[in-house]
Amino acid sequence: MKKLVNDPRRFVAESLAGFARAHHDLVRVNASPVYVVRSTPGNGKVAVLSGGGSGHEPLHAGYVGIGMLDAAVPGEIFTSPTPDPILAATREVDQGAGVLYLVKNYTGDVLNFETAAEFAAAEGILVRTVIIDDDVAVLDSEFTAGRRGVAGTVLIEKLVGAAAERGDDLDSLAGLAERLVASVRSMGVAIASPTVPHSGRQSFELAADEIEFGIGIHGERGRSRIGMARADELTDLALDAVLEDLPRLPGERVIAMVNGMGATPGAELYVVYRRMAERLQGIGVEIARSLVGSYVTALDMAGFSVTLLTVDDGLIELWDAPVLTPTLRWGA
Amino acid sequence: MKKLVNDPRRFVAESLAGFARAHHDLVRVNASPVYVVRSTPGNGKVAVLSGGGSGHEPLHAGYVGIGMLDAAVPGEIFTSPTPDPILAATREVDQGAGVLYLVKNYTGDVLNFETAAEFAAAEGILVRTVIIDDDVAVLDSEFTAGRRGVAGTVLIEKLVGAAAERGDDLDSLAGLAERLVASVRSMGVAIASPTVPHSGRQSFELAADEIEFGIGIHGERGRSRIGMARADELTDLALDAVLEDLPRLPGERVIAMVNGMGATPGAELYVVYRRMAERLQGIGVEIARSLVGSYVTALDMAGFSVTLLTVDDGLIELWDAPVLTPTLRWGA
Amino acid sequence: MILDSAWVVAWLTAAADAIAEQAPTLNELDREIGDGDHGENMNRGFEAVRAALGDGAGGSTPSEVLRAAAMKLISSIGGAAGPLYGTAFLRASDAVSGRDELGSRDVVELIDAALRGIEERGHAVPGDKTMVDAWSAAATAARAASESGGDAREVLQAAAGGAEQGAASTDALLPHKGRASYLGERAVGHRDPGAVSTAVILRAAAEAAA
Amino acid sequence: MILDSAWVVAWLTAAADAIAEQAPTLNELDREIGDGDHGENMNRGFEAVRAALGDGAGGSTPSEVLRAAAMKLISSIGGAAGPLYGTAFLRASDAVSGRDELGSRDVVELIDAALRGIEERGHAVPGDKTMVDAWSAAATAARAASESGGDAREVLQAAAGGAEQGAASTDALLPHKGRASYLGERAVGHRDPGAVSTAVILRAAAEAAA
Ligand SMILES: Nc1ncnc2c1ncn2[C@@H]1O[C@H](COP(=O)(O)OP(=O)(O)O)[C@@H](O)[C@H]1O
Ligand SMILES: Nc1ncnc2c1ncn2[C@@H]1O[C@H](COP(=O)(O)OP(=O)(O)O)[C@@H](O)[C@H]1O
Ligand SMILES: [Mg+2]
Ligand SMILES: [Mg+2]
Ligand SMILES: [Mg+2]
Ligand SMILES: [Mg+2]
Repeated sequence: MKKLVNDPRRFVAESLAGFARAHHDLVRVNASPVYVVRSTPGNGKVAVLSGGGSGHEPLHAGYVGIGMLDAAVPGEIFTSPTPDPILAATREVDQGAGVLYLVKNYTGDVLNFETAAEFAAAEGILVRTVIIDDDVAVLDSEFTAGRRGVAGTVLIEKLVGAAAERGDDLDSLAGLAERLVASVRSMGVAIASPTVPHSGRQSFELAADEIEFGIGIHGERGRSRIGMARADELTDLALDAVLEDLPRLPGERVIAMVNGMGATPGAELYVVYRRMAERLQGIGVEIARSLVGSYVTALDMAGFSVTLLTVDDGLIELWDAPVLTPTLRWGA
Repeated sequence: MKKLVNDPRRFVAESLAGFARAHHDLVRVNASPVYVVRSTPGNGKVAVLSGGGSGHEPLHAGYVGIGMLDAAVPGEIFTSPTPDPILAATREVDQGAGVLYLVKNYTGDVLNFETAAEFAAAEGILVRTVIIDDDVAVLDSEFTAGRRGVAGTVLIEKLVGAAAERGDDLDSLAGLAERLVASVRSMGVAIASPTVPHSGRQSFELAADEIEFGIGIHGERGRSRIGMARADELTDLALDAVLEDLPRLPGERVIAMVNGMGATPGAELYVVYRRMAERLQGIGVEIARSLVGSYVTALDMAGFSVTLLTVDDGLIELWDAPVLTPTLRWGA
Repeated sequence: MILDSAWVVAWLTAAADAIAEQAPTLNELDREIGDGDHGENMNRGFEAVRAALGDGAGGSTPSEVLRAAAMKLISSIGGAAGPLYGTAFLRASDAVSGRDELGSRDVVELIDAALRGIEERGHAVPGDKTMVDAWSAAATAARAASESGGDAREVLQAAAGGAEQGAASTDALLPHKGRASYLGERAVGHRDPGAVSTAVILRAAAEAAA
Repeated sequence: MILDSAWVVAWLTAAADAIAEQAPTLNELDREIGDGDHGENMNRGFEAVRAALGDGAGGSTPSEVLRAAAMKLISSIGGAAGPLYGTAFLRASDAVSGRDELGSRDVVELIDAALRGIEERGHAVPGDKTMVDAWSAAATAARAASESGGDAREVLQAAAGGAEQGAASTDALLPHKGRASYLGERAVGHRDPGAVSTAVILRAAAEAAA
């Protein structure tokens, strides 16, 4: 598939440069080392920092701003950032109250953020790290690297960011993030492969009637390759996998998300959301809030993921709290 | 390309059903005849109504809400709605102050809205219609159907919607819309064809090294087929076409938009925006406000368009005015 | 068969059958120089007409049936073709109002009225590469057949033949109206889908009378 | 050639050349069971090392050059391989600190230390289908060569051969660490990219000593 790029090796830098120009009112992009911080530092609050490989836009830079992330550290395409930019961003956003790292569970991200955290601690900066692993496609066993962090990350960044804006301290924010990780699940489907700019090759080849079920957000192949099916069937497959795994009670409330993988138009995502909403209504689960759109992508992969996060009044309050970022905006 | 659909003939209806469920706080979707209205009617204000074929989501339904559209009337995929739903929506949103139709310049839209306007007038409803034709790819001559209405439509809907919310009367809103039409220009490029659901066929075939330059938003072939080029070159081609045609003075301010065609990831759009911003800076045109994202699409077409709208303080004030719709939200 | 209201019903039913069969071809022609939906649109419209006729809508005179069909077409086709065909059938209805049976001159007037209606709504003239090319060729052929003493059935045959020639003539034309006009030269060599659907509809009229 | 700091520089330079040449292969292996960037990542890392050495960074002892390289790798590779190779070279640096020239036993300790560093950072064990399989096979072969009286150059040859066998052995393995573990059975039959890059790097070490 063709791309709007110049030099593939400059893709991340050039895209960020455009992002910086378009959103200079909300964010500042540091060119070297590369990281993104909100233009108006929250005073005295705990800083919330996330990051990871690029190619998942608007994650994470699009969520930097008031009420969400204080900093995002983007790596190369699908490659965790190195410790240096993480450390530099940590120094810039720390206001003495400490920094919370929200890290998606990939070996590269875990190891690089771990290293950065060690350096930061050595400099006397309080750092807590919470690992996000919401992807039910992966078996959570000692025989895997564990579950991946995928679309649920956005929900956690929004809720934790709101609590930080409210003034919660580092330990309670880490505790909140851990509770959220325990109550969010996602499952994804790819109907077309992404193409990594530097290779120009598709990450996997799919026949016209094939899809990858249980994919991550890096063009990894999925849990299995199955036949293309109607939107409702694909939705059911993904939703059932999430429901099976999500600890929940009937009559409970969720934030429901249908996420597009990058090349899937919004109109198709609403077809998926329609089915999911009907299904949830059928089993007595109330959708308290919803998010439908391409929020955590894999370059130009086509497909979707569904995410459910169980919530209570307190979490809904945090969800409705003002957020002012390039991607999510309400109440502000 | 594969799609998330069930029965292609139910695609529009099912997508709208999902949209309605996701945004019931902001909009109400009438199932038959099909139209979308804001859930909280503006009291006594002039109603702003738009519509056209589906397949351009989030246009127009995504812009229904406070400070933008009072109603959107979606037709079948790439097919203007018939007069009935337009008339029904007109009746529902009219509050005595009249209804302004914002119509993209396509024969089908023009004729069907014209017919609806005649019926509405016969019922004593004040209706004014303004035709939007911002696409510079088409020669504006008596030997064509005239220029198409494309991405600039969103900017006009936002600004006119804000003026209507402010309480402007029907004639001044029509006058504002006409001034805006005169000061907005767009140009688009397709790097991959869309696929119309009911045919399942690509609208045009492109070789790996070919693109369509000067496309509309219905999978029509463009002004010419040219070789694939770097993002900066494609941006220059589109931007130059816009600049050549836009009546403007050096040192003036614009709202600059980079629009995605449906299957193009945001990260690529920022690469285009970066180039456009540098070019405009170079010729002393100030970007007062910007919009980068997939706002006016052509199903799953890949590509982009650039739009410039010249603005003054008054228009910037309207741009910054509160808007609360499923797609655009700020200040509210 | 005499050209009474039953003939109009037979015509519209035959047209619905033919359009359903030709829909993929019409989509394909429209895909080449438009947006690929003309067959879809026409099929939706004529199926709506078929359903209405089935529900006994229509009426006792050709004019009433034509008016009922026009209303259905306007409310179900959409796009450019909807208002254009709707206006065509409305004007055709007016042209033959009051008559229970149509003679050859009535058929000529029916087609003339439809043509004028489309020209007024769409501001297209013959040569613009639109359905007008098919309608105007049909009108000319119909008038000639009638003036040379042809009966109503022969006039309809002539109209159908004229429409088919008019449609074929659009291949060479540069488009000046509708979506095709966006393509300019790139549209030359392609046949206008609306002109083809017009030929399909008028051929159905002739066959319904045979 | 004696194994002094000049040898380490020659090794890292040869490794940078070999990685640059093998980058597409490494990307391709990673595309099959990972995310397709391993060659890209390693190439970025070793080009950074090459540049640093060019700027006269490094130092007068093998340990100092290895430490400088480790820092560059950590700050430029990213992903999983960055911290792992970074740790490997840091530990290797510690293992030979203070020495100006390395003998066969030093080489064995250097490789052992690198292996232990990777195992501690990544919690992988031999058989998990990771670079650990290449490093551990290299360490075993190096120790055997040294114990049977091989000189430093022979030990490096043995290590390189062992790493290559270790990499090949990953084909049959079920992955338990890294991205490949997401695929489970689907990854069997594919070679682990990190194990291959390890073999490339150790082969460069042997050639630089030849
Ligand atoms: N201004 C016009 N006058 C007459 N016929 C027109 C005009 N514009 C379009 N048409 C006819 O309409 C046809 C296209 O119809 P259709 O595809 O259903 O609508 P749309 O172009 O809105 O998709 C064209 O092939 C042409 O024959
Ligand atoms: N836990 C681990 N222990 C040892 N090696 C690992 C571990 N996880 C991954 N690796 C190695 O890293 C390689 C992948 O590196 P690379 O592709 O650069 O990073 P990423 O997986 O982040 O894209 C794998 O082939 C494997 O050899
Ligand atoms: Mg990677
Ligand atoms: Mg159409
Ligand atoms: Mg059409
Ligand atoms: Mg990799």
